[in-house]
Amino acid sequence: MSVSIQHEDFDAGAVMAELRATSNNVGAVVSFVGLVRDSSYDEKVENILVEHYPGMSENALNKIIAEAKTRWDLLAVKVIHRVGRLGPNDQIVLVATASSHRGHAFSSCEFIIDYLKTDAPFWKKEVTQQGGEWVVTKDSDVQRMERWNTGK
Amino acid sequence: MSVSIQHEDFDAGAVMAELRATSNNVGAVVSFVGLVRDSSYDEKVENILVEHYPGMSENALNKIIAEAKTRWDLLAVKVIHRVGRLGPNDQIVLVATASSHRGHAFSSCEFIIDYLKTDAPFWKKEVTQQGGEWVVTKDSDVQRMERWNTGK
Amino acid sequence: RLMQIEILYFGRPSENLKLSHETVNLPAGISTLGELLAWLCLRGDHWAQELTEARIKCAINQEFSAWDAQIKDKDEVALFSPISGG
Amino acid sequence: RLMQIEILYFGRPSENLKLSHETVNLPAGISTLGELLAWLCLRGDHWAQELTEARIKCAINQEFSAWDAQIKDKDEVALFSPISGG
Repeated sequence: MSVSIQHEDFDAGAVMAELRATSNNVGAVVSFVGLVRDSSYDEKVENILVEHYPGMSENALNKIIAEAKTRWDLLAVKVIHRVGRLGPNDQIVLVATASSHRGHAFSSCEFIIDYLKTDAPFWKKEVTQQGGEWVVTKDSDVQRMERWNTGK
Repeated sequence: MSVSIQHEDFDAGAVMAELRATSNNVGAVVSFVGLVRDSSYDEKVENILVEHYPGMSENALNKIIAEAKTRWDLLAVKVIHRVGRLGPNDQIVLVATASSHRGHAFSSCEFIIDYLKTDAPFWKKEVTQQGGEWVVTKDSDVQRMERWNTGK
Repeated sequence: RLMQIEILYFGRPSENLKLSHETVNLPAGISTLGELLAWLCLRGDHWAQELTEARIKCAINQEFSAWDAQIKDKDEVALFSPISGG
Repeated sequence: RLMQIEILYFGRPSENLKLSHETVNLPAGISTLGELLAWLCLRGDHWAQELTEARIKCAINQEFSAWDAQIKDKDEVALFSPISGG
């Protein structure tokens, strides 16, 4: 399965090894790991809570991956998103892509995380000493996503 | 050390974990692994030989990393390039970057591998049933490198 | 005839309304998401504050939908704060 | 006065000329990389074939250099086929 939404931590190296093993024609494996940062707008983040919409989140990620496969030559893709309570420096999300050509692996990996940020139903609540705050979609993330359609 | 040129294989997951551990402000770790493909222009590749210019290769990679650090906000970088005899699906090269922001991690990782291809003194000889052939710099790699200076 | 739908809540409204899902029978005259939202807001100030269109996104049957989207019987409607995964 | 330089070979020319490095005393009149290459090509057809400018790149003291670059005494000159790492 290309998509996993899970409470447990993941091993990025093991995922990359898995993608590499899919074919001797894999020339490039690119991976992105997103981590919990310890500060948000200068406030110290104690932990975050990640929630998702079961069913829709898997479907949304599979749609994003399918779109990436129409745009680039991909031999394998894996997306893992964690849910539940996470602390600073914890891994949140992994996107890994394998292709014969590094340009395809890079672009598709970035495309998938950019669309995940705007099109997949996950929510993060950041807990600081001031209390909890549900993070909203960032304008910068919307702009990054839109670049893929305007050719900028 | 940010740069390692070595005969031994490497563990991409361990490198990513190392970069992640540099700071609780790391929000993104991007890694690229280049692998030996089993075919080249439709000929079956039995193995490759990777050679480098000791001293200059380390300096060239350090220069590329220094340039990346002037262009993007990077918290950590690691480049590993293997030398010696390698077989199909073997790992050749790793570039991993860590930043607070994923855009910086993605761009710098791709920048470093693009420049490595054109500015670092490594040589690959591909051995097929027809014999051995020293690979020359690919025009497509030169073009990819040049994109970073023309803003395309 | 009356429509029965399932409403799921995620993110901020789920936490603040202390509700993850409910099954509701829609009164006559409620046929779009916007009308549903306005009707839910009648439940009180707390609801009206949480469910203003500006603060809420929604999906019908697991597809993001606009406020003028039609609701059908047995639909699964989700109301949530703007997404923020990754 | 005479210059002594170290020449390193990498990639295709190193393999085909069966030589990884040598120390040479340059005769008078050889002061650029291009002149060095032309002089090395006088060693025979095999050398002339391997060391045509079109097939060779070079570095002086570990910096990529053009054919009109000046050579100084004690320089480390490297001659190699086009690079192809990664």
